Amino acid sequence: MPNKFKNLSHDFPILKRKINDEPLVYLDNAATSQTPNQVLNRIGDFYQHSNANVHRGVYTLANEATAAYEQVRNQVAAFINAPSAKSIVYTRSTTDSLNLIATSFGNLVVTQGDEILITIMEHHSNLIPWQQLAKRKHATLRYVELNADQTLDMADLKHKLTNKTKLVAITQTSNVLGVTNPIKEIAKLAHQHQAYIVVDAAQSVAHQKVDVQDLDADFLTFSGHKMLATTGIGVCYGKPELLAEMPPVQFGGEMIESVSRTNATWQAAPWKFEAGTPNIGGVIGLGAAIDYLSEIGMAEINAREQQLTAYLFPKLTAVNKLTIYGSKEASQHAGIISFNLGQLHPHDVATGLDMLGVEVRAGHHCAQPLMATLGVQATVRASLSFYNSVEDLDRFVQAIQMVKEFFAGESK
Amino acid sequence: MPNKFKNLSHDFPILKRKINDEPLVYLDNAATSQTPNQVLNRIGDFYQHSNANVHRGVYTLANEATAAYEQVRNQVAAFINAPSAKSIVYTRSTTDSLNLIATSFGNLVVTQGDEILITIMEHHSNLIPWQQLAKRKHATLRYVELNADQTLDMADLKHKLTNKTKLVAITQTSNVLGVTNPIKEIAKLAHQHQAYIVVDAAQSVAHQKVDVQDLDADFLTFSGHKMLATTGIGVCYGKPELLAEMPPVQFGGEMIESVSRTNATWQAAPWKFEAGTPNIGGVIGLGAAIDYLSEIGMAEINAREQQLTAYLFPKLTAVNKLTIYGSKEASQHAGIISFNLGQLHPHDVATGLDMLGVEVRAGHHCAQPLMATLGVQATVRASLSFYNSVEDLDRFVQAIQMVKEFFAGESK
Amino acid sequence: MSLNKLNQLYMAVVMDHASHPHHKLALPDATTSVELHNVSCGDDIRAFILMKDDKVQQVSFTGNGCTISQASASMMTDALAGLTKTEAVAGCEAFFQLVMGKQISTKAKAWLGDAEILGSVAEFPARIKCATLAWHAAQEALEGGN
Amino acid sequence: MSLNKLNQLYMAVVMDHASHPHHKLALPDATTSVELHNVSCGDDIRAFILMKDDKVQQVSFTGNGCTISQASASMMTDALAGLTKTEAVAGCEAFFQLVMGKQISTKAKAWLGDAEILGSVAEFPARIKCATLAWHAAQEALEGGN
Ligand SMILES: Cc1ncc(COP(=O)(O)O)c(C=O)c1O
Ligand SMILES: Cc1ncc(COP(=O)(O)O)c(C=O)c1O
Repeated sequence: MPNKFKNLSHDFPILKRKINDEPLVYLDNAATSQTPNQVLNRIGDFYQHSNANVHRGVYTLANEATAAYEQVRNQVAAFINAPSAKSIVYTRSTTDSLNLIATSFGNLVVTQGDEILITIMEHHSNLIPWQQLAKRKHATLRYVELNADQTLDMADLKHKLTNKTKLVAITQTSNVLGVTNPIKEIAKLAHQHQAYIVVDAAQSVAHQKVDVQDLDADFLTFSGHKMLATTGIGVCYGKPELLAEMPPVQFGGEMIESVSRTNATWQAAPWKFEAGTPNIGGVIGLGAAIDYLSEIGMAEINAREQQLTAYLFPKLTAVNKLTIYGSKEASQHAGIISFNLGQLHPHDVATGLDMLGVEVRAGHHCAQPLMATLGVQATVRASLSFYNSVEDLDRFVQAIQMVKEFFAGESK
Repeated sequence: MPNKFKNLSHDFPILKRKINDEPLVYLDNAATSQTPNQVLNRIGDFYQHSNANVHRGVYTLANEATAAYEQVRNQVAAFINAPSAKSIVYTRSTTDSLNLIATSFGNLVVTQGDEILITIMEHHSNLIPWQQLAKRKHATLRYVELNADQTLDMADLKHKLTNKTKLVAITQTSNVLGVTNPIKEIAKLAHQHQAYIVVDAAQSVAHQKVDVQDLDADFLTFSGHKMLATTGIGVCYGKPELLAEMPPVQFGGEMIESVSRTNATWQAAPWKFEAGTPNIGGVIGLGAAIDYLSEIGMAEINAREQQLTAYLFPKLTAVNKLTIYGSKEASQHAGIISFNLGQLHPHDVATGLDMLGVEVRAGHHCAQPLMATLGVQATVRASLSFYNSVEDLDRFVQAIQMVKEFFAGESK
Repeated sequence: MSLNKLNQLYMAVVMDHASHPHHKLALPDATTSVELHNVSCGDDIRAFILMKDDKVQQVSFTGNGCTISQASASMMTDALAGLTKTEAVAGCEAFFQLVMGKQISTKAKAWLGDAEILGSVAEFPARIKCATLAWHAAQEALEGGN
Repeated sequence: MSLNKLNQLYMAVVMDHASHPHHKLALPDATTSVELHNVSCGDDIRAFILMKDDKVQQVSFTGNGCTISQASASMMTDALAGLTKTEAVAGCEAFFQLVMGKQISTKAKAWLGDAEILGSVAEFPARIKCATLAWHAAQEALEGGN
């Protein structure tokens, strides 16, 4: 592995932490990524030297803060190859972004009898907003199902994508199955049917190069906290002509053009969607996170994570009674592996692993309809990042064996 | 002045900064407060040692993060004397909080023909959401006007508050006039008419002790970034029985109880309002900010700011052609003084002051209807915090004189 | 690397209750029943309470979950049966105290029976929700659930 | 403490234009006019353009604002009158470049006239919006505003 990935615990001090007297093996990167010092320092610097509210003052500090805030918009646009910084709306999170789209754009374009097409592998954040929209508008929510190998059934998608479909909302990478869906192809199909496509890139944007123009996504959403930035900052990319049509959903300072007692008019996008004081520090951190990722390079990060997955996958499949969900191919897992261990409940497994310093998630991963389809209540999920090491993975596999043995002993 | 207020630039390093080669005199505290190292360090520690997503994992790190996140809810409740931590909803900002109330609660209780009563001194964030609600519901938005001395006209309020009034939304302290309104009395009047009261405490909560039970506020909102915490975190307090009735406005992870293909049920308040990954770092910082404020004590902070205001006020009134908006009494200004200098445009004044290191705001302060009532397009506004010094105020007054002379010379 | 500490949590009696839970069935003639979800894993427990006069005559549960939640539900059905309504509500309260590592009275210990052993959950704070799910459901049912 | 640097911004010619702005009036027979707001201070400027064939025959403005926005609007009305539509649009563009501290061509300088002096705004980045408001309005009007 290239040197770039050595000694990353200098940048990520949490990786040196002990958990229950064992070295931390952090394998819940799909829930949230760790935050490098470079990001924290950039934010700290901002508050210690240039903190002021944005878009408000004509004084030097305010101008510096505003320039920094808007400069990151250019960075984000470049990071996902958006046509213009004006197509980048800052939000709180992927969830906030998806709700913005479902409320503002959804209310605008979806009417009674229309269909909204999502997939059965969606995170609740890319599911309930559409379920609610369908209820509000008396539209129909349809689900694309899985193939036998638990990847997306493209035949089913083609079958369900019709001229009744107003909108397709789909995750680029599943947070449970780890599979990456062929967004570009799906966007093309959607557009052939005059449907719009909303892409949930929460699990992809930190792990592969995402190019909104190449994908031809109408909207694309992600969260800073899953890409090395802090919590509380997210992005909603929208095609400029769509953002232009959309009404704001929150009202207040910053987003207005002019206000009278009886009426108000809005600024242009993206500002009309950013009511009130935004998460300025979060934006500054997002810029630093993009710098960090870009310095390594998204292609190298992707290759590194593929390598780690390829290393781990056969070790897991070799564990007796361990069931992996999703594809049988390591290369289809983008660093995310959900599994169960015999009849053991995922909570019990996760507690055992936690005793050994290994932090994985156990639960429904905010994907209950998918759990029902997989025929389980919950799973254990390990998810990697480029800063994980081979030793992490070895400890993880060893810990699984120990947990298995522990419960085999106990249940005798 | 007590020693507590000496050497605060240790805690607030930005105060040592130079602006245009002059020492920074930061007098835009009403727009955003500066952030002490104690807050930044607490946030940094969190990311360096305990970062994980909340309410998701059963492992040690996740549990630590969740406990820290929920512990701050108790702190916030204690800070405003809320009856229970469950009455504290985390939001992005005051603006986000007010929009939540207007959308969720407003849609629930306001119907055609009802009246919503606000005041002419409201910030756009406590104005446009109600203007929009009134439009949606065919309700009437009414404004309480000002007395001759530009304080709230309580007679007008009593006149306009009738049994038709469903909801009163009012700021505790005006961000332009600096006046603090008699919320407790207004809440009592509102409740006598079976109206609800929403209090915008953005400008009060960092400057005086706020007690939601004593005020008998139905809702009370504020922003972390105006009380030493970072941007991107806000609070919406609501009486538990009201929050219980209110539907969520955003949907996704974390806020659900259970999700099927066709339906979803929600958690109880406050969690049903916190969809998706929240601003965990922001919450941690909010806890540190409350600790910082509490350590000094809200009564002492208030006294200090009153002293500073009392020192500054007569020096400003003594400047020829300087018009102060709002009360003629320093004690009615809570550290906020808006003014104009003869016919000079506020932007020109602010640029002049900025050249001398003095950072004040010039503009409409997100209160255009108030500006219209005051008969101006914009004002200059200086706003203090306890960490400002007497020297800051002296420099400010001297700078005003210099700016005045400069433009007097130029316009000859 | 060792899992010794886990023995505190997964003691024989806990594993026993989990693999052979007591009163795991629906009570069709229950006075009240309440279903609660563990929102992070999707586990659900429904507690059924059959009251006679002021006495808890029968308690049962249905639903799936981890070892801790199943064992705890099983112990709960043993513990609450036979108590008065007031005692049973107080018993639930005592259980919440116990798993948060607080001291509880001798009387409460008597009510809890086997369940006292779950005091060890206090060392595993992330699992408190698993342990208390059934008891919260029971308490709500006692207080007049649907 | 000194305000020397301010002289760069508030030069005599700027103060002159601000206190006696040229063409500050509505053109009732304007081909197009566009109003824009400076959202931070509430200032507004409406630019009126009267085209004849492909020539900008008359330019004017209304609205209130600070010294910089008034002076800049006044200079704008002088600068754009007489240019072709393409030249006028390019003139606005050149002005935006100028106030951001970029070099502009000699031809563009000729178009801008007095307005060239506002290049000094580049030193006061917070005031760029004030300086460009009228020119943005004019550009939108030239491009077919309402
Ligand atoms: C695929 C997917 N979509 C959406 C989300 C929601 O992201 P957030 O919680 O940051 O809003 C997540 C993260 O949990 C996710 O994995
Ligand atoms: C009185 C008042 N209300 C509301 C707000 C809006 O606060 P925020 O921008 O943090 O949402 C402000 C701050 O600008 C304010 O001064």
